[in-house]
Amino acid sequence: MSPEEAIKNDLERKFDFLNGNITIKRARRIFVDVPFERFHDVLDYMIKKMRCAMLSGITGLDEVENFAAIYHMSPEGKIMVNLKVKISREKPHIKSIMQYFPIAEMYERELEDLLGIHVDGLPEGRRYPLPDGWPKGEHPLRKDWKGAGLEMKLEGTDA
Amino acid sequence: MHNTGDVKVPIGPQHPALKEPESFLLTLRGEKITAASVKIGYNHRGIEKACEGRTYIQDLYLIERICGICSHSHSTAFAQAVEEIAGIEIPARAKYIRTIVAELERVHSHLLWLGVAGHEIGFDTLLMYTWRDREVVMDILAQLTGNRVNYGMNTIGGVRRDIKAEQIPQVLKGVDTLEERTKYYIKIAGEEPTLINRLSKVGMLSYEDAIRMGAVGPTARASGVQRDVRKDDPYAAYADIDFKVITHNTCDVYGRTIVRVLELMESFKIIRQLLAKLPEGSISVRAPRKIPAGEAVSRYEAPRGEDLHYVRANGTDKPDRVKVRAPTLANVQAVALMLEDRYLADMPIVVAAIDPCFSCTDRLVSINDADHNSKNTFEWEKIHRDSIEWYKKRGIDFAKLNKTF
Amino acid sequence: MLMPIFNILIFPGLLFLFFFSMLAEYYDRKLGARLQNRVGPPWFQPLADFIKLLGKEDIIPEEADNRVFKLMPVFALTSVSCAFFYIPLWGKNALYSFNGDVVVVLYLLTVPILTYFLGGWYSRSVFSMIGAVRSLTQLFAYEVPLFMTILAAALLADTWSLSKMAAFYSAHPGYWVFNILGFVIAQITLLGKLEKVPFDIPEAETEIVAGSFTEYSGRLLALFRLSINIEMVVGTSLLAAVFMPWWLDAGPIAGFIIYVLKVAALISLVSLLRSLFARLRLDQMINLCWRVFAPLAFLQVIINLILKGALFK
Amino acid sequence: MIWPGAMIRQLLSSLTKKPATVNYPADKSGMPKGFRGKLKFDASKCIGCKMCMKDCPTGAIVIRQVGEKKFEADLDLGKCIYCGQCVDSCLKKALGLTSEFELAQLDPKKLKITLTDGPSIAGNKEGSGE
Repeated sequence: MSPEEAIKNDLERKFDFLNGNITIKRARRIFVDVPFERFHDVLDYMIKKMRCAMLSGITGLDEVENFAAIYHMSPEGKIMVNLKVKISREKPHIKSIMQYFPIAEMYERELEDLLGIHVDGLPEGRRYPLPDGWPKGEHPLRKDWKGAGLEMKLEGTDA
Repeated sequence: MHNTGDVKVPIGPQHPALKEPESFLLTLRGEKITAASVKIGYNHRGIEKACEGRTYIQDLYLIERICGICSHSHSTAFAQAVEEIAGIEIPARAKYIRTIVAELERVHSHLLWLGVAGHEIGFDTLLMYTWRDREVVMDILAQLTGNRVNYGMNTIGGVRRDIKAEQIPQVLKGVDTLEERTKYYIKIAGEEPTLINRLSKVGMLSYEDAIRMGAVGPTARASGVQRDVRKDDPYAAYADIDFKVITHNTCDVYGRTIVRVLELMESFKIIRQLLAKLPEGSISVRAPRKIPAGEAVSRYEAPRGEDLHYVRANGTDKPDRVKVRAPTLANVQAVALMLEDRYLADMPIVVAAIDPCFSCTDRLVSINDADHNSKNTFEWEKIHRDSIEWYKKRGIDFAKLNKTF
Repeated sequence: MLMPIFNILIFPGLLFLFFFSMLAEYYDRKLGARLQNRVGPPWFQPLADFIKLLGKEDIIPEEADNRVFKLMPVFALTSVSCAFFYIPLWGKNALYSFNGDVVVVLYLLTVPILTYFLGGWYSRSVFSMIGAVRSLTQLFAYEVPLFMTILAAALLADTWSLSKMAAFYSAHPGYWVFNILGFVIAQITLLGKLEKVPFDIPEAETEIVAGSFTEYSGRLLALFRLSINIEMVVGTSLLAAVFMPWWLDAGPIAGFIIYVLKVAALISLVSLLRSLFARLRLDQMINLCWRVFAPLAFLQVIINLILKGALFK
Repeated sequence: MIWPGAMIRQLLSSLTKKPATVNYPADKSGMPKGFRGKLKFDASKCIGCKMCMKDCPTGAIVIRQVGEKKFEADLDLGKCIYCGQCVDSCLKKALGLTSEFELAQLDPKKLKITLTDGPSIAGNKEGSGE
């Protein structure tokens, strides 16, 4: 059994709702669809039991009917496990994972800024990566964002 | 403001120590830094959003321009992701050529870093010599790819230029010269006490912190973390090549210097092996313009560390989402940690030691291309005219001056 | 009556000093460039820089103390130029001399550093103030060994006048050998006075932009830069007078050439040393000066005291 | 004990060597063969398929029909990033690369050029110093 399959079986045994939601796309690439409610349970298990000590990034997605976030994580740097969580479009929010990975701060700020997904538990701080004077409610990576009227809103700010 | 009290020193967005805009706010007590905070995001150019509106071919060149120094890294990572989605297996020769350019790029990047590090600690002589020697690898790259930066070597499905048989001896000759010079710099790094004193025990990042803060590349490897995508997740031709992952256990800036110079030696070894084994065959396969729906994560060991690209295709000729996580974003958060309780004088070299590339890091959104000719933009001609007028009022007439030359 | 005015204003006074210091800067920069395998600036570059700065606008920060800010460059320039008149250049006699002029020259060479401090401090910008404090901190470190080495040479000659020292050392050829240790220390600590690598901590570009001079521009900066150049000439002339008392009887023209050669040799050493090292950190610099150079300079003093006892019973 | 000044021999030997600096613009021997410089256009080969326009990352090139099977290419040198993708995309090899690289202009209007058959008509020969 390859190490990828071992990870898959391990996750499926522990969380039965993951059955059929784990795909091994190729060697060293595992994609996992995690339900929003159980995301932190899976994450917790992966970090504590599977020693996923490395977070390579968080990708925010706009899938039109909903948002999604993909957490690119890796045990010992070799196999990359991509945890995908769907986030509702009505009230987009997700819990911060900063208690596990301090490095997630910047990635989560990107989620907030570019897609407008509110990250619960993210400490107060400077925004990233948009400029300070960027108007509220403008989230460039949303598919329906066209930047209309942005110039008017930017006037008088230092952005 | 008294010398005994706390002084807040803004380093950046514009500061001689910084080659790109970023901002550090340091709280000083005397010469000691008691607190440091980092602000980045000044180089946000909207590349991720822009990628969604362009075809894969166009994106390749846009992605290449995320960074001037690790341009090949980004374009290779992107091309790999797209090829994976489309299910294209690129020819072996193309893989080798990609790897050769990648390693040459690492050589040029590390030599550039060594010079910058010298400059940051006031050792301009080192800067001048390393950058002089860096010209050798720049010339090789220009010869192989047709440009000194932004090589434009990759295309979806392979590479765009072949390495001709008559070019190989020239490359090998350049590599020999560079190897000899690198050996000299390794010797200097071990012998020059002013250099060693400025670098060792500076910017400490322990093994545990390196793991916890998610450091990548030479920054992590200098803290003893065995992490190198080339070995962990081999791409291109790295699986066929014999090389070592260089680590060091001093956890300081000196360690990062040693890791980089020793990695140069590994790179020379890799280039020689690749050129010796270069397989025959075509250099690219035809790639469809429309990429079938799917997603892929591509990892690449850029000179600065792990570069992560996520590409999602939706069946059209334009990607649905492109996400780039440049290595500096992973490392920059450790900088504040490294700076605390150090001297102000260590700030430039500590920041430089992660080899930051903030253009890579920030990318993204600006105002759409359609708004390009807005009234707020300064017309170049107007600025030019204004400046001439300004000088004329003060009795200097450029029109007359030019005639005398 | 006319002769002293000519001496002060034209030769070997201000005008000569102006051009000579420009030449010195050119030589330093050119040699530095050649050591780094570069081409370096053309001969008129320092002069062109000076004229360019004169043509630029003087910007004085709103918060700065206007009067101090404007006065300090003038003070710096006057004090270094004054010091020049007390140093024997060619021949055994300086333009002016009296018993105790060693102390005056050393004092006059310290004044510019104080002006950097005051100018920087009253600029009221963070970088200037850090640079100012660094200037002063560093001053206390290198000044002691530098003073001790020169005073050691004076002790052996048993005089406090530079001109009489020159006379003594030419009367006793070969005695300069005793001062070699002092010369080495003086040459290195002179780099601190000139704020050059490895002791350019007060104006470390990558850390604090330009230190004390961050807020200076235009004419005021031109004056500061001129006084730094003149300080280089005066400092090397002082070292040449104290530690290289050779061929002082050569006559005016040959003497002048010998003087220029001596200064050129010393500036070459400055260029070489500043290309060889990385910049030290302030704490390392202070440690080096107090733990290494000060004891060695003290050793020189003791050696000269013993010699004096042994040779002139 | 290690002595400071490890690079001294290298430095002193540089004094006798020629400086590494290239005396540009007097010495222009820099560009290798295959350098990606300004585009050249062979109008007789162009069939007006506009693949180059489609693939150009910056929209720098525009192909115009000027007559029966005759085409001209408008090139904006300010937009062109010299990637050479249009040359790869061109089915009939009507586009090519030259090693011309001194294309800066004081007047941005001069950056917009038209490529027709025959010698290049770049504005960089005249009026580079306004």
